[in-house]
Amino acid sequence: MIDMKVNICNIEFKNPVIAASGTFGFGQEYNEYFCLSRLGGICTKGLTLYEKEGNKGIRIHETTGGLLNSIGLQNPGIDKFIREELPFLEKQDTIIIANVGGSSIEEYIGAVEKLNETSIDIIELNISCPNVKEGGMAFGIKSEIAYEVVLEVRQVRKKPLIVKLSPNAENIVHMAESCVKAGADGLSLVNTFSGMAIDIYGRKPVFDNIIAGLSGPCIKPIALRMVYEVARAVDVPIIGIGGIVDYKDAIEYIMAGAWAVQIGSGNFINPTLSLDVIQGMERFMLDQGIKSLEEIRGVI
Amino acid sequence: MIDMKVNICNIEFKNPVIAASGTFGFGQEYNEYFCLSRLGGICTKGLTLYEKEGNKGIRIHETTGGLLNSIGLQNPGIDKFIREELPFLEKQDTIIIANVGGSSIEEYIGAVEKLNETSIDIIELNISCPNVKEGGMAFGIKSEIAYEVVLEVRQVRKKPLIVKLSPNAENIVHMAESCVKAGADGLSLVNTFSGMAIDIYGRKPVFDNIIAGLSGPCIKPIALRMVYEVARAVDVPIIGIGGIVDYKDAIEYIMAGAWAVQIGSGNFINPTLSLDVIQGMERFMLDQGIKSLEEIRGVI
Amino acid sequence: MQEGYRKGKIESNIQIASNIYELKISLPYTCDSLGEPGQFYMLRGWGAMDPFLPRPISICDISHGIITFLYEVRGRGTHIISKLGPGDELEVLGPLGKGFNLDLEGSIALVSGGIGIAPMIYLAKRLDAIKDFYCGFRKEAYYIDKLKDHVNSIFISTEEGSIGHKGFITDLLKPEKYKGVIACGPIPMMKKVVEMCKHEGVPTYISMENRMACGIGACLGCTIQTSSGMKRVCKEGPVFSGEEVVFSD
Amino acid sequence: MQEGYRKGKIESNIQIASNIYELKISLPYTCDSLGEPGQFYMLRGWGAMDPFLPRPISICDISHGIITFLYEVRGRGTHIISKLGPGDELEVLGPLGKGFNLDLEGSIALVSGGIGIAPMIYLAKRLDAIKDFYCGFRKEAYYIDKLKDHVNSIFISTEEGSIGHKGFITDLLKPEKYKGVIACGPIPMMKKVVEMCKHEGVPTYISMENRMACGIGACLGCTIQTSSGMKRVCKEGPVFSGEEVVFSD
Ligand SMILES: Cc1cc2nc3c(=O)[nH]c(=O)nc-3n(C[C@H](O)[C@H](O)[C@H](O)COP(=O)(O)OP(=O)(O)OC[C@H]3O[C@@H](n4cnc5c(N)ncnc54)[C@H](O)[C@@H]3O)c2cc1C
Ligand SMILES: Cc1cc2nc3c(=O)[nH]c(=O)nc-3n(C[C@H](O)[C@H](O)[C@H](O)COP(=O)(O)OP(=O)(O)OC[C@H]3O[C@@H](n4cnc5c(N)ncnc54)[C@H](O)[C@@H]3O)c2cc1C
Ligand SMILES: Cc1cc2nc3c(=O)[nH]c(=O)nc-3n(C[C@H](O)[C@H](O)[C@H](O)COP(=O)(O)O)c2cc1C
Ligand SMILES: Cc1cc2nc3c(=O)[nH]c(=O)nc-3n(C[C@H](O)[C@H](O)[C@H](O)COP(=O)(O)O)c2cc1C
Ligand code: FES
Ligand code: FES
Repeated sequence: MIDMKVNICNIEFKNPVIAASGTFGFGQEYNEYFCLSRLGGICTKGLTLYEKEGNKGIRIHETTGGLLNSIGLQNPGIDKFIREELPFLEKQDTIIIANVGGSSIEEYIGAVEKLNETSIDIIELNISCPNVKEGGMAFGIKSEIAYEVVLEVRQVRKKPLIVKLSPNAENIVHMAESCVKAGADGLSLVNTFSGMAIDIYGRKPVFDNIIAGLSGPCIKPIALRMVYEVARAVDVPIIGIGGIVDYKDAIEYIMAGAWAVQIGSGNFINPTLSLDVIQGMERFMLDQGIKSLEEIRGVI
Repeated sequence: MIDMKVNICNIEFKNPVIAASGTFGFGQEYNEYFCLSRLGGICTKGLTLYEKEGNKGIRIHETTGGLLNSIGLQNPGIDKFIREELPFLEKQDTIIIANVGGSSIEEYIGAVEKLNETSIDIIELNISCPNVKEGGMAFGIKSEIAYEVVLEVRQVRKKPLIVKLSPNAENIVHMAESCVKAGADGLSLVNTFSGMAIDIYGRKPVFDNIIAGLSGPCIKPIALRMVYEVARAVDVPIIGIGGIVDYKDAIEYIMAGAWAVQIGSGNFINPTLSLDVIQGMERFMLDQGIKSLEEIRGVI
Repeated sequence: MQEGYRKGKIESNIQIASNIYELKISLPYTCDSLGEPGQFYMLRGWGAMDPFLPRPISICDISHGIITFLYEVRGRGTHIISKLGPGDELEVLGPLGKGFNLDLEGSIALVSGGIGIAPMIYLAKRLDAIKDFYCGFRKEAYYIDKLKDHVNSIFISTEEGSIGHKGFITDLLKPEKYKGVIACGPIPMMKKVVEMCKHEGVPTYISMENRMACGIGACLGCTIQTSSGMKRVCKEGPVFSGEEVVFSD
Repeated sequence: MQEGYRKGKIESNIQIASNIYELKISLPYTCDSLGEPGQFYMLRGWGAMDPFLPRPISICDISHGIITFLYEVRGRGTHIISKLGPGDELEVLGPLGKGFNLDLEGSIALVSGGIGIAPMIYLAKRLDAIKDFYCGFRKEAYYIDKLKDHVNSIFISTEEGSIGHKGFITDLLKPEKYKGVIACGPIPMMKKVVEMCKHEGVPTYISMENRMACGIGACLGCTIQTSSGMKRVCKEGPVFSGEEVVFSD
């Protein structure tokens, strides 16, 4: 009766709850806790063309209502992903989204070309990782640079292309508009906020990189505002991300205009949180007599 | 022995802890709880040239680790402030900073001209209130517009001028640089982040204005990063603001490069929080053998 | 000089109806008054930053240095408080706000809806006038026996008719019988009371609620519209004259 | 399929030394193992979002379906847990990680520093080899009696000399006497143990700590450098071969 389905870029998700990149590995670890096929979709850990060791030093620092992370895109590289992780993901009855990071246009293109030949359903272009020193950051900040990247990737990609926006963008609405103009089929937002913490006894930054990425419920009010603004400005599907820890948060994002949502840090406080969110959304819709997500999408 | 004094724009503060605008009224309410002369300084509630009733509807909404507010600059106007509130403030042995809001350059200038003739020590120009519909917001977002405002205000002001930056600025470092170039004697940051919340049962935004301002410990990692970046870019004194709830937070801001700090939402969870912060900082400096704030300012 | 947050020691915290708890705390001794009828305290039953804000709760009773609160578990804050037990500590700030006018004379009606009964106990004890007590509930009635000795007659209603009149408490109220009416409860109830009384020229005093941050008058977060401008529930209120409050729809 | 967070019922939670608590919990019955020596649980003793992350704590002992944890109050998370009492609930996820190798034979030294004693109890019980136990403390020694029946000899040191050798526990350790050394404690101690043992060609097994978010291997927040690349403390560890860990300075 309740229709939780949502169609994004001609791909049907059985429900709007997706595991966010970098918080869900390649699914294997969570598969020990629940059947992954119950999810709407899974975003892989951020992939780069070549393997990356990630950052040294402290990688996680708790803050009020969230955490700073500085993982630094540690990942096995696209080839190893395709060889070792994708076969497992393919077997799950859920939408697989490959999150692609990079620090140059060539790197993005190289990665996307390899993913073109696989079974993944969607590419999510991460133009915004704050934790990689060599670059990548600027892509997510200046609309003109993002435009260039998306335009070029768009030309080689054979899969639907979702661009993941950074909340550090100078102007999130212009950023969204530029990405759509350059050919993004959808947008997901937000990635982590640039933040920092200081070890006052050591008189030094907690993180070797100084700046790290903030996520969790602490950022929700800002992320929700950005989703609301972007959803009103562009016509492509929007995936809302940021601080979701229960079904009420997810419904807020849908009402702000999101087609689907991603759950990131929430997985850390409860590996089965996504299921609770799916069930909670269903119950809410039932109680409120809402038959499909479309009815409430952007309703405010 | 421990020297907590700090000199900002040739004004000596007995310690670096200042009550943040809008969270401390005009001091009277807190005077029932402690002797205001113990504070480094007090920023008044945001003042506009003419009286303002503020916003209708819900004005406060709790979020994880903070709150959204949409007060809308309710204030008695400059004249009434001078008549009814300033005499009390003058009697306190602490630095008085008049926080000035507005939605046009003329309004700012009118207000500043009136304050010129009073005993207030410093003017803090709020170019960033997100809760006033008619404008004011853009000033805090685009560096070029901020430059204009500061340049004009700077020409009429006879008091030291601190410009209070919005974290919603497109580029916080450019914003800081523009304000300094235009003649700001110091900078304070950050004001509240634009955020929102949705009443999922009512299917409408919680606030009549839709967007409200986020403050509290939830924002600290982002605000701290901004203070750090700005302190490295400009040569004027910086006042750090955002999510301070204990002395450790305050020390982090000093180590990031702030000369002083302001305490906002923290006052709501404990009206004597500022005193705890002052004492805690003193104890920390004693324990760590730090003789003056200068020793640790920007040390990281 | 008032003290800031003080550590209250919980003497008891018991459920007296579904979702309704009675909490008793004692505070370190001071010479200051623990509060007057209609005043409230801000409660923080957690050391952490989530929930962030304290919660306002009215004084239900004060006797022998023990403050009683009566509260309904609505959300996270009250839920956490409901889990505390004897010996646990609770941070409290107060007494705060402007309470009821205790100088009223003649025959007075006290009208409460649901948990609005909370401030009525202490008020009934301290108000010398002749009092009738009207209390409306949704399902269950509670705490009425605490008032028995202090009022003239008691009128009860429940929306489901489980006890007393089936319907609203305003169905029972006859304003013309009184020299003044004091009400605390949901906004629609108080609005109705004020309308009925205005019609009969009877003055009303109502205890308003609003979301609060500071509780001491500094943040302007709790203001309501009145005929003489915005007023702070935590400072000029929570008790207002019914005539001055502008009810929004 | 493993269960996610489960509600553990607190059986007891008592202070056994300054800042050190022993916590016993029972879990709803399942057929799955409650854990092996060296494995850990993630604990969340709060329903709220501050603190945000769960805290990793090693299995100290398991018997008759009751899990014992031994923990030091360091910051906010452990402080909150220390305030819980019998009957309270605690959310736990586990058992997690890869524990100690129980196949070791011959004479084995168990070396702990401070709260690093926690996993040694269950290990001593379950490891069949001949064991000597070396435990270092700063001031107070605690929990040693729990090990008495399960080990051959016990060597104690305190930095202040209040009991046992005055100095570090590594002053007492003679690696050449053993077929293997298992250590848990502060990084400098473990580093020293590994160096001493390398020198004598004795294999070491050490239980590493790191800040954790997910605890299940998904976030890559807890990785440490090893001779064969970054490894996750929560998944490939917490027990590593001492030789493979690259200690940073
Ligand atoms: C002056 C005054 C006296 C009060 N006296 C009593 C009393 O004696 N007994 C009693 O049960 N309740 C009383 N209330 C209402 C009580 O404060 C709220 O029910 C409580 O704050 C809800 O908190 P929560 O965490 O359980 O709910 P949540 O829904 O989690 O609260 C979320 C946020 O909304 C605010 N909020 C939600 N509803 C209200 C409300 N109605 N009033 C104020 N803030 C609200 C909370 O403070 C918090 O910031 C009084 C309110 C005021 C203003
Ligand atoms: C596998 C493993 C097993 C452990 N077993 C035990 C045990 O049996 N007994 C015991 O007392 N302690 C144990 N610890 C250490 C314990 O997890 C930390 O002391 C605890 O997390 C500190 O939390 P806090 O809230 O009290 O401190 P806070 O300082 O408030 O913690 C702040 C943040 O830092 C993290 N953190 C701080 N120190 C550590 C640390 N040393 N290790 C991991 N995270 C840290 C916390 O998780 C939190 O995210 C273990 C750690 C690990 C990784
Ligand atoms: C530990 C960690 C690692 C992350 N790694 C990635 C990544 O590789 N690629 C990416 O696009 N986003 C990454 N993110 C961002 C999340 O996908 C998500 O956008 C962000 O955390 C905000 O959502 P949340 O508040 O629900 O966590 C990471 C987040 C965390 C906490
Ligand atoms: C209720 C409220 C009202 C505020 N009013 C003003 C104001 O009038 N002028 C201003 O410059 N900042 C105002 N602020 C912003 C604070 O001064 C401060 O910059 C912000 O809250 C961040 O600090 P915090 O996290 O310590 O609260 C207000 C903040 C709050 C919470
Ligand atoms: S709650 Fe702050 S003014 Fe009333
Ligand atoms: S804590 Fe997440 S990988 Fe170990």
